[in-house]
Order: sequence, then C-alpha cells, then structure tokens
Amino acid sequence: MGADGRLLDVEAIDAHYGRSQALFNVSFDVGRREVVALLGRNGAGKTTTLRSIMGLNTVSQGAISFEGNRISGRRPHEIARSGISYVPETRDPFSLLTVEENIMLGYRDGSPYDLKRILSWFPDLGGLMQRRGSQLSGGQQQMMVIGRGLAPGPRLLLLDEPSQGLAPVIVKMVGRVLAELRGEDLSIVLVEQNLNLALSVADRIVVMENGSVVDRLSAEEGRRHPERIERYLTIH
Amino acid sequence: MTSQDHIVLAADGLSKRFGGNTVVDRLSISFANGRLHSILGPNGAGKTTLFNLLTKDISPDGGTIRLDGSDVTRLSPDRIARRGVARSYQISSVYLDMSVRDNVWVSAYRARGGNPLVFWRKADGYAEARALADACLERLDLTRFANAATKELSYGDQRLLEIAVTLAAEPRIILLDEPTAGLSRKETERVKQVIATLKGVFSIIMIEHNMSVVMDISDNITVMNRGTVLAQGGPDDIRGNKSVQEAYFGS
Amino acid sequence: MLWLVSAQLVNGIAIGMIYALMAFGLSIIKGLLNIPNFAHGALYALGAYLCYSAVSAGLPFPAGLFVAFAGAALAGLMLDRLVVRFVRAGGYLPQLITLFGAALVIEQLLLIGWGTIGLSYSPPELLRGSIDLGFTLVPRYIAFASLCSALVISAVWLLIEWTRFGAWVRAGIERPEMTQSLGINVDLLLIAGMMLGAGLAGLAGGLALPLMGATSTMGGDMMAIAFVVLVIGGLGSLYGAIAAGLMVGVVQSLMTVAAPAASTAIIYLVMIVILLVRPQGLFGER
Amino acid sequence: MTDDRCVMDTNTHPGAVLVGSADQLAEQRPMPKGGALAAADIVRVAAMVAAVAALPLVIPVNIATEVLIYGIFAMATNLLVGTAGLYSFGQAAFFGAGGYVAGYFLTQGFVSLPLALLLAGTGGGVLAALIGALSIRRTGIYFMMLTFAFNQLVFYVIYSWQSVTGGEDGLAGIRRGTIELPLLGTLKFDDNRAFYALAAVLFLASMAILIRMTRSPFGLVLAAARQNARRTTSLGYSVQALQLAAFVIAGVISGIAGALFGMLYRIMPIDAVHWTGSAYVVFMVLIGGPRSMLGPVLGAAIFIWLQGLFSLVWTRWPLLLGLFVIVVMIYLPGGLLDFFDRVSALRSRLREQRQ
Amino acid sequence: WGQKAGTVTMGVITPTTGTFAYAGDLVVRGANLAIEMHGGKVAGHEIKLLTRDDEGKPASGVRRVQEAATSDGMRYFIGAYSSAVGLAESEVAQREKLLQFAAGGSEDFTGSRCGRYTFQWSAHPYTAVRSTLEHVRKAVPQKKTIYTLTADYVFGHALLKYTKIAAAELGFELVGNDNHPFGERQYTQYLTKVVATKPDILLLNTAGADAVTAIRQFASFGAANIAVVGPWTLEVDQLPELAPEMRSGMILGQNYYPDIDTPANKAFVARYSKKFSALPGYSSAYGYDAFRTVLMAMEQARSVEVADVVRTIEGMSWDGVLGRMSIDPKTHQLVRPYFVVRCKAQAEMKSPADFAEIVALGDKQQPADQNQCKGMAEL
Ligand SMILES: Nc1ncnc2c1ncn2[C@@H]1O[C@H](COP(=O)(O)OP(=O)(O)OP(=O)(O)O)[C@@H](O)[C@H]1O
Ligand SMILES: Nc1ncnc2c1ncn2[C@@H]1O[C@H](COP(=O)(O)OP(=O)(O)OP(=O)(O)O)[C@@H](O)[C@H]1O
Ligand SMILES: CC(C)C[C@H](N)C(=O)O
Ligand SMILES: [Mg+2]
Ligand SMILES: [Mg+2]
Repeated sequence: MGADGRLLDVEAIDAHYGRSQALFNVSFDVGRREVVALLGRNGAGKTTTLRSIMGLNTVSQGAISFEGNRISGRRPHEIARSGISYVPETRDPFSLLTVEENIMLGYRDGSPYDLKRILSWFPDLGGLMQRRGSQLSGGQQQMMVIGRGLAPGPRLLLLDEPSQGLAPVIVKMVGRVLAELRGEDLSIVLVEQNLNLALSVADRIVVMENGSVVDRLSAEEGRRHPERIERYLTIH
Repeated sequence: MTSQDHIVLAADGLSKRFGGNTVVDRLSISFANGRLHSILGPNGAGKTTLFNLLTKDISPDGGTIRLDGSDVTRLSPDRIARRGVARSYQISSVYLDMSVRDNVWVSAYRARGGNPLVFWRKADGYAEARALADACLERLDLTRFANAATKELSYGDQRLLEIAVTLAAEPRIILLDEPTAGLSRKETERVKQVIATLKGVFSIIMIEHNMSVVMDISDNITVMNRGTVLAQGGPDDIRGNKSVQEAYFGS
Repeated sequence: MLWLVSAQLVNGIAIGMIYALMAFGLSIIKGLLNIPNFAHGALYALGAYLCYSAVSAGLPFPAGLFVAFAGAALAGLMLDRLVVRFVRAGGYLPQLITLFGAALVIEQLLLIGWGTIGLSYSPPELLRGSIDLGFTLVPRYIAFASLCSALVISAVWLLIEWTRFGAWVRAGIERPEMTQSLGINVDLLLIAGMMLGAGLAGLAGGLALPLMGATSTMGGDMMAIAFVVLVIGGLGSLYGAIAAGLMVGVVQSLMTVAAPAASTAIIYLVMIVILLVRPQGLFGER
Repeated sequence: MTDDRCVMDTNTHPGAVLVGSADQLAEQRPMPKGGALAAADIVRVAAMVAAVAALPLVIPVNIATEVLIYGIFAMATNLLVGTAGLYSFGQAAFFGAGGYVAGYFLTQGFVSLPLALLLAGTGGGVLAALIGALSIRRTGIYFMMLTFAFNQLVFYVIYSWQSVTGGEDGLAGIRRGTIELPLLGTLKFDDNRAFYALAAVLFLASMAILIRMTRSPFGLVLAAARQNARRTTSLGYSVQALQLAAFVIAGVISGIAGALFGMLYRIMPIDAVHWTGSAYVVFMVLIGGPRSMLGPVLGAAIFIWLQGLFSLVWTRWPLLLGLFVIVVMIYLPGGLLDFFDRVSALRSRLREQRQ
Repeated sequence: WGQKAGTVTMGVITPTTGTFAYAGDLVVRGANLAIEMHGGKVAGHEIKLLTRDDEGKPASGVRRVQEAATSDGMRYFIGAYSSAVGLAESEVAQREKLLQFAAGGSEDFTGSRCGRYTFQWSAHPYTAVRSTLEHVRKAVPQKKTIYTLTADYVFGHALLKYTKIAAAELGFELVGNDNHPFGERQYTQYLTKVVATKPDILLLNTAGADAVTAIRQFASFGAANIAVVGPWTLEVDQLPELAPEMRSGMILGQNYYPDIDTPANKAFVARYSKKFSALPGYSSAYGYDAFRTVLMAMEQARSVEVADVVRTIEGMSWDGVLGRMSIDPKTHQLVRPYFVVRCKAQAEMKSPADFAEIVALGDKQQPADQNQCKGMAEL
C-alpha cells in the first residue's frame, strides 16, 4: 500500500508498438475505493494504458506500482493475482466455454462476486448459463465479460468501454453496479465513451490525447464544466 | 424512379431457432425506399439475427424475404450482396492482415462490377475502384491510415473502417449494426453526419443503442423484443411508448 | 459367414479401443492446445521402447507401462519447453511443421538409442493365449489392452471434466492474454496439457509393445489412423474418440471378410462420407 | 475531385444499382503506369532467369531439375496455403495424377510431350475439381483432413490398380517425349541438360503466372477470403467458387509438375502420391515462406538439396533435417524469406545510424 | 566418363531410413569387408566406395543412383534391398550402363524386367518356395492345408504365384489367402480369419517389418496347432526382433545363414565376428558376396570396364559364400543353393544368436518355360 493510501501508481510510462510509440510519459494514480475515468478520442491511447497496467504491453519507460509494489515487468497472471482484473473493449469471450465457465474461469475462493451476485445484476444471463460464449448477442457478451472481470474478486478493475453495445436499460444497470461497487473495497479505472455514465460514477477524470495525458480534473469539475472535457472529444 | 414509399426489402413471418430457442419469431417487417429505419431493442432481442437473416448469413427456419418485390429467401449471401445489399458487422470484420486501403478496395472492386476471376491484371491498375476506395476512406477521415496495416489501428478506428468498407460496396440498401459503438463523440458525430447525408438516396437500416443518434436522424423506428416487433413508429411515438420505456429504456 | 462376421466384430472392438486411446491423447493435445500433434506417433514409439527397456531391466509389465507414460510425458515437457513454445505465437501451421521436425528427430534418436533392429516382448504369462468365445478366439492380451485403454480414457476424462483444468486450458489456447489477465498461468497449463497428451501416447505405445513390438517407424502408421479416428469422432469429444475408435476398428475388421486389400482404404472412405454428411464428426460440436 | 465519389456520385450510377456485370469492367481500362514494367521488376526477372540458368552449374543437373519441379509444385501449393489460406494436405494426389496420366501415356508408345503435359494438367485439374468441390465447403482442420483422406483414397486406387500403375513398384519405363516444331524439327529431351531447359521454361512460366495471380484481383480477393470468408461473401463474392478455382489451378500446375517428375527419373513412384508427399510440399512452402512465390521455391531448393547433402553426411540424416526445420521455424517464423527481410532491415538501420 | 584413371568407384545404395532401415548399414559392412579382404585394390585400381540411402523408396533410389553415376562416376553398385526400388534402379543401370548386383524377392529382376547390366543375388522365388515346402512335406507330412497371407506388391505376388505352383506339385491344399497392403501394422483381423479357418499351416508371403508384426500378433492368439512357415519371410537379420517363444518351431527359407559350411563363408564369418563381435546376417552376406563376386570378375577380366566385367560374370563359375555358384546367362539369376531352417526354442539355443538350425538345402531352379525374360540386350 502506498503511503498516502494510493492503490495504483502509473509513473511516467512510455509504450511502443514495434517502433511506433503509443504512450508518452503517462502518469496518474488511483486511490482506494476510487473510480478514475480515462477519457479521450479514438486512438488516444486509453486501451494501451490499461494493457500496460495489466502487463499485456511492455512499458519501455517509467514504472507502475500497485499497493506499493512495482508490477511493471511482471507477468500478466502474477499481476492479476495481486488483485487487478481487466475487461477488454473487444470483449474477448471464450467462444468454446459455456457462459458459466466464462464467468467463473478466474473465480477465486473468497471473492465477494460470486455467480449469484453477478446474476443479480444481469438477470438476462441467468437463462444462458449453458450457452457457449460465441452464442450470445453482443450485449449479452458484454454483460458476461463484465461478470468475468469481477469474479476473481479484484481490488482494482480495469474497465474498457463497458457500456458499449448495451441497451440503455442495461447501461443504467451498469451505472448502478459501478456505484454499488464503489462502496466496497474496489477501485476502478474506467474507459468510457458514454460521457454521462463516466461523469455519473467517476471521482476523478484523466483526459488523454495522442498518447499523452492532457488534463486531470475532479468529477465535480467535470460535471460543472463538461465542455472542458468535450473539447477533447468532439469536433472543435 | 421508385417512389419514396416503395418497399425495397421486406420480411414476412421470418423465424429462426437456435436449438430450442426461437430467436426471431414469425417476424414481419418492411423497409421503405430511401428511408432510415432504426431497429432498437434490448440485448438479445434478435436484432443482429434479423440482419443475418436478411443478408442470408444464416438461413431462416421459416418465412420469406423479398427484395424489390421478388422472393430472395433462397438466394446465397453473395447473390444478395450483388443485388445491392451491404452490411456492417457488430463485431468488426475487417481484414487485419491487409492495408487499410486494400480493405476498402476489395469492396469497391466488386461494387464497380469487377470480376474476381481476373488474374492476369494487377489489382492496383483499376482506377475506378481505387478512386472509390480512396473516397470512402476520406469520408470517414481514414485517409491518413490508408497505407497502414489494419491490425495496427485502434479499435475505434477499425470500427470506422468497417463502415467505410460497407459504403464502398455502393449498395442500395445498407444495413448497419451498431455503427457508433466504441466511437468517441467526435467520430460518432462524423458517422452520424455521413449517415444523414446518405439518407434519402439509400435505404438504410440501422441497429443502434445510442439514442442521440437514433432519435436525431431516424425516419422510422422498430423496437424488437424476444424476436418479435414490440412497437413501430416515428421517433416521437417510440419515445412515448410505455412498453418500450419499460423493456428498453428502463425508466 | 455369420461366425466370421461376429469374430471380426469382436476383434474390431478390441482393436478399436486401442485406436481410441491413441486418438484420445491426440484429442487432448488438439482440443486443449489446438495443435495437430505430428509428433504423437514418435511419442508412441518412444513409449514402446521405454516400456521394452523397463521390462528388460526386470521391472514388471505394469511398471513398464508407467515408465512409458512418464517418459513420454517428460518428452512432451521437453518438446514444449525446447520447441513448441517458441512457435506458439505463429499459429497452426508453424506448430505443425515444427512438431513434424521434432518427430523426425525423436525417431532418429530412437534408432540411435536402441538400434535399427526392431524389438519384441511377450506379455506376462497371465496374458498369453486366447479366450475361447466358442465362435472365435480373442487373444487375452488384446482383451487386456482394450480394457486398459477404456479405463485410462475414462479416468482422464473425469480428471478433465471434474476439475477446471479443461476449461482453463481451452481458454488459454483461445485467448492467452485474457486468460492470463484472470490470474491463470497459461504456460504452466499448456505444459500440463502437453505432458498429459504425450504421456497417453507413450502409454499407448507401451500397451502396443507386445503386439507391435518397438520399431522407430511404428508411430507414423498409427498416427494416420489416430487422426482419422479423431476427426470421425469429432474434435474434442470423448464419446467421439471412443465411438470412432470402435467404428474404425470394426469397419477395418469387417472389411477383411469382404475385401481384405481394401481394409485400410475403407476407413478413409468412411471418413470422407462422414465429414461430408456431418462435417463436425460424429460427436463434435460446431 | 474524387472526394465526393464515395456513394455520392449517384448521378452517374442512377439508384446506385451496381449489380455485378463483368463487361462493365472490360471497358474500365487499367490505370496507366510509368513504363510497362517498373525497373525493379526488370531487375528481379533478370535475376531470376540468371539464377535458374546458373543452378545446374552449382548442383548436379538432375537435382537442379528436381528443384525446379518441386519449385513449381510448391508455388502451386502456396497459391492455396499462402494466398487462399486453404491448408490442403492432399496436393500429392494431383501431382501424382499428372505424373501417372502423363506417364501412362508415355509408356504406351506415345511421344508427344505437349500432349503429355496437357493430359497431366487436365488430369490434375479434373481430380482437383472433384476433390475440391467436395472439400472446399469445409474449413480448418476438417478441410485439411478431407484433402488428406482423398489423398489416401487416390493412393490406394493407384496402389491397387497395378495393371496400369505398377502399384507399389511404381510406373516404370516412362519416356521423356518430344516436341515437334514446324521449322526446328523434333526437340528431344533425353539429354539431362535439355530436359533441364524444358523444366526451366515451365518453371519460369509458372512463376510468372502465379506471381501475377497473387497481385491480381483474384489473388487479393482470395487473400481477403482467407482472412474473413464471411465478410468477403457479404461484399458479393462467391467465396467457395473462387477457392475452388484456386484449387483447380493449383491442381493443374501440380499435375504438370508431376508429369515432369515422372519423366525426370523415368518412373512414377507410388510414394509420390502418398500423403507424406503432400505434407512435404506444405513444409517446403512454410520453410521458404508463404508470403511470396519466391519462398516456396527457396523451400523446395533447400529441402531437396539439404536432404541429399545430409544423407551423405550421416545415416541418421533425418535428424539433421528435423533440427533444421525446427531451427528455421523458431528463428524465422515467416520462413527463409524472413532472413532476407532481417538482413535488409539491419542494413537500413545501420544506414540510419550512420546518418 | 568421370571415372578417374586408377580408381574404380563402387556404390552401396541401400535403405538406412524407412521400413528397411535396419538393413542399409549391414550391407555396407559386408561390402567394406569384401574390399578390405580383397586388399583395397582391384586389377590395379584403387577402389572407392560410395554409400547412399535409398530410403526404401523407388524415386529416391533412382535419384541417388543417377546422381552417384553422373557426379561421382560410380560404375558399379549393389542394391537395392526392396524389390520395388531395385527394379526402378535397374532401368537406370541399363540406360547408364552401370553394373547392378541386386537382391530382392521379385522374380521380375530375372524375368519380365531382366537386363544385361543387372544381376540377381537372391534366390529365385520359385527356388525359395519350392525348397521350403519340400522340407515341410518331408518333416511334417500330416500338415496339408495352407492359409497364405500375402504382401500386396511384386514380392508377395511372386511368392504367392509359386506357392500355388509348388503346392500343386507337392500336394498341399490352399484353403485361403489374404492380401494386405505393404506396411500394414494391424494383422489381427486377418489372423482372426486364419484362426477361424483352422488350417494346418500359416504361410507368410510377406517380409520385413510386416512379417515380424504379423508373427508377433499371431503369437498372441496362442494357436499352437497352426504351424508358421515362411519361404522368404524372415532373414536371419530379423530373427532377434522376435522373442524366442514367438519364433520357436517356425520353418523358414533363408538366402543365407551363418552356419553355412563353405570355406568362403567360414572366412567371412570369422573376419566379420572379429570385427563387429556379431554374426553376419543376410544383409551383410549379400553386401560381402556380391562385392566379392564383382571384384573376382574384375580380376579375372583384368579390367574395370563394365562391359568386360558383365561378360566375365556371365561365364563365371566359382566357389562363393553360399557354395558352388554360377550365373544363368539367359536371365542373370545367380544359380545358388537355398537354405531351410527350423527355429529353436529357447532351451535349445546355445547362444543368444543361435536362432535356428539348417534342416535342408534346395536348389531347384525355375523351369525355363516359366521365365519371362525376353533375352539380353547387346552390351
Ligand atoms: N497492435 C498495434 N500495433 C500498432 N499500433 C497500435 C496497435 N494497437 C494500437 N496501436 C496504436 O496505438 C495508438 C493508441 O491505441 P489505443 O488502442 O490505445 O487507443 P484507444 O484510446 O484505446 O482508442 P479507441 O477508443 O479507439 O479504443 C493508436 O494510434 C493505434 O493506432
Ligand atoms: N449461435 C447461437 N446459438 C444459440 N443462440 C444464439 C446464437 N446466436 C445468438 N443467439 C441468441 O439469440 C438471441 C438474439 O441474438 P442477437 O445477436 O440477434 O441479439 P441482438 O438483438 O443483436 O442483441 P445485442 O443488442 O446484444 O447485440 C440472443 O438471446 C442470443 O443469445
Ligand atoms: C530381402 C528382402 C527383405 C526382400 C524384400 N522384401 C523385397 O522387397 O524384395
Ligand atoms: Mg481502446
Ligand atoms: Mg446485436
């Protein structure tokens, strides 16, 4: 645990794909029970940032630490076991496994998010348990992978565009779930194009552009001055 | 010229079952020429499956599909496409191992009547297909990526490319499956504008969960639930519909 | 005629069970690791040689079978660490050809280690001779071997079904990054899957020793049949491996009554017909 | 000017109805390019011709001929494996069909070489059309196994039909045939060098055709279908028909290669039809690199040459071959072509550093 | 013609990989020993020995022979081991005028595909079958019915053909036959048929690994009252592949057996065992005796020109490893004795390599009217 109660520290990281650089000196931190929204246009580097935290991209400069321990350079499954979980924007369902297997794949004993709890949020999934991951509609997959990310009982959840492809009623549900989770021992890094959703659940906002962090503000500020964020997201 | 109300595509009593589940249930729907017709519905309502049936990506278990009045229920998907129906996919189906430009080229070549069996000429020699491809990239602001490998695009940019490929097919009827999912505001705005300008000339059928897009530009909206039509009407009718509120908006 | 047909039926079932074991190991590696293991035949041969050496050194036959299993599993481990893991990212074909290269190496190592002359071993006294069913003789050893195969297949199947092992490995294969992100050590899983599959190949080789002897080329022929069984049965299906194994054994045997020269060709015909009618195989899922 | 072409130029395409009509494209002239052939292309062609001419000076002429024959076979296979993504494990059937058809013809007292090659190509093509029509509908490992099984069936048919094919002994006594030319008289190929020249001509022709093919609309669409068949279908292409066309083309070319092989050693051996022959040719493709047509040729050359070389060095030579395969796949996953890429990348990086 | 003055290049083209992988090195041993015992020189020329792997495949054999002839100036070779390979190579030999001393079970070497440049070292299948069955007739007269299992290629076909002829001549009854593909590994379905038919004798017209596997699987049935007979089934090289209890009592025809009582063989066996601490088998004896014969002919002709040597061998008669031998000039078949052995039970064996005892000798040559050789070409 960081001295000042910080859970995650991303310190001045760079990341590359081959020879092209995708992240430039990105820094931010996440406190305990805090939701940090990471916003930015397509191609800004949000996904790359999440993948770097998860250990799926190597970080060429800088360091990432979790609960005071350096995690950059460790292998993804070790990072996951230290308490971080990832829900990718591409969903990546396991197409051959059943929905139940998909969700419970990473479940660890003692996790507060068991199947029952996950189904209480997404009752639609209830009737689909024995389907294969590939036999779901887009939105159903999205619910499934959110559940899959929670099942291990992480202390930090990396959510990449969770509302994508969800019907408004479910988007609202996701908003409620995130609010509920915030009351527990869970922090979230949320990448989200749905600004309303992001603003309604986030504590702090980090805005990215072209691989760099260009603005940081509290959610309160964001809600009062949405134009401060939107100028990065919409046509000038 | 056909009138605005001419029905270009219609399904009658269409059904699809997966195992024991009826996913599309004796559904009848018709799409008018030049209109933008949106399809809403809860997750798993059967919207994508309906698209798959209309383009014959999967075969229906019952019912008929008519294109310009003629029965196309038994046609193969490529024949349907050649009759002027093109679609985008919910999960991006771009060619990851090709350049961005070639992705669109494959579509444009066929659109301009290109014969795929031509093996004695170089592909990059076809001026017209190439011009069409480049124009489509430009429309979606992808020109700067034209020579990039597609797998290097961010997810949102791949979604844009998906739309560019669909447009390059120069269809009369365009089926778009959640065209703005995963796009940032700016890109969403752009796609919305592109769609809005196409409307009137082309018949567009769009599945979309983003209400600001749907309500702004749709002529017609059908709401599906459990494989059947729950409601149908203009944007205002739908907004006011009680059962739609419950099943879809959740308020 | 009838007695001959029934005799062949019995023989076919017995032999088919051994085919099933071989296909089952292949199926584990294919189903769990998504590799068409071209080295499977070589591992089978290795098992036969190891079993031979073990029993020649005075160990009882069951211990020989264990040595075959363990030795082949170890070879599977080495195969994975030294070779396969480096080409895993490349996908299907590079793995296939690398394993083919590995098979060449293993076969030649067998020749170097045990010499070019094939080796023979008679089963323990208890398992010699035949059981007289009245209409036919069934060699005791063949009955034993097919029983053994059935037991092993069931045991391994239970292991995969009752633990989360199977789901983990399948997930790890399809999406290694995602699986790791859920805290699962994919590398370790793949090793375990490879060892299990390879071990079963070795065990099949050990079981085959009294019937086939030990020769360096014994694997190639067996492997072709095992692949056929695998595909007829449907990839990744236990029932499939068993049913198809039995089917291939029986068809082959029965064909000997009608047209012996075609008894090998027939199984390919059967496979073609099945794949055309039911592309996913008998028990496979699409 | 083209800016508003995308979908906007509905005036020139009323109703934007563009149902595929082939003649429309016939009028569409290819874009003129600077010069008929780019300078780089000329250099490449010249280099290839020179390499083919020099080969028999470096290695024994028969081996050189064999390299070219397998080069043709491997290039045809690469049309399937590399371009179309059809992992066929049954190509030996077509190689064999060509070899046996031409061989039978040439053992029966006929001598016309063009006719023999024509028959071989037809034999390979017809068989490929039959097998392809049944197999193409399946994908992935099922396609692989179907082609493999058909290969085995063809093998057993040839094996059992001893009166015509010689069965296990192979079809022996194949003559090389002659070409009657109006002015030049009769061309004979009994001399191994003359036969090499024949193989070289056919090799260069196949290479030219296949390279052009991969860069043509046909090749590009095949590549598209490889990456996403469903998407390609939805763009209006009949994917299976195109793949079948590729399968047949590969069958024809493989058949011709088989005929040359039979004539080279004057015997068509049964093991040329065995499925391992199919596996080997796929390996040649992968070892060389499926990205371009040069790869398979390199693969064939290395494979045949190494096999000969290793077998002289050590009785346990397949071990060396196996190690070689493993090492190539580990260090050059894209095949030997990767090696050249690495070298040129290294060179450009060095150049960069110097500047 | 590539032949350096002062040296003569001879080749051994045999399998070191594939189904007959065990044989290649053994043939080379014998060939080397022949050269060594000849003093390394012949008719004033240095001898250069090439060895090549034919992989047991006709195309590879042809390729290697062709290559050795053109690039290395090879003029003489022995091989192959499999008939299919040897016959294919024989065509190259005729075309390139190379002297081939082949061994193989096919009658075509000296029959329909005979050639002036090819000599056949092994016995004719007629001789093999006839000698073996003659002995069976004498040793176990009560056994009358025969079931045959035949490898489906020239070698098996030839043996089956002469089994039918010899059976008719000697009064056996053939009660069944199955052809199995070359390289078959699964024999129980055939054997089930055999056991059900209850013949007196199971006669194996098959060789190599196929035969070994078939016998092994037959042993697992424990059908003791069916005698196993192999006219040309297992050479002595392969006997150790079978456990003693699997082979005991089998009656086998042999092209060679180390116990043969001739001075040439005694010398060969002595030298061989000293060098390799093992007894020579068929493969080594073939390599040795074939090379020895060619070297003898060169000396006699005082020439290493192929044509001279061919002519000399055609007219020669000599004491070889197998006994008094000559070549039938009309067919190029080596006229030689054939040996029938009975495999010993473990208790009877005096040493691990004491597999069998020679119980009969046969030398009936194929009747001339059955031979299909259309005559020899000019040199
Ligand atoms: N595999 C890759 N290879 C090369 N470049 C890549 C790769 N993936 C992403 N990039 C590049 O890295 C940059 C950042 O991409 P990233 O996916 O992180 O963006 P993002 O903010 O998540 O965008 P989106 O909202 O579209 O998902 C982009 O410019 C993209 O082109
Ligand atoms: N291959 C399949 N096998 C079985 N069921 C399937 C299959 N594909 C889809 N389904 C089911 O059919 C129903 C309709 O799916 P469809 O994809 O059409 O939904 P959708 O309306 O597009 O939803 P979303 O908005 O989430 O994309 C879902 O309940 C889904 O689980
Ligand atoms: C000596 C042998 C084993 C002969 C070999 N079976 C052949 O093909 O003729
Ligand atoms: Mg992203
Ligand atoms: Mg959908």
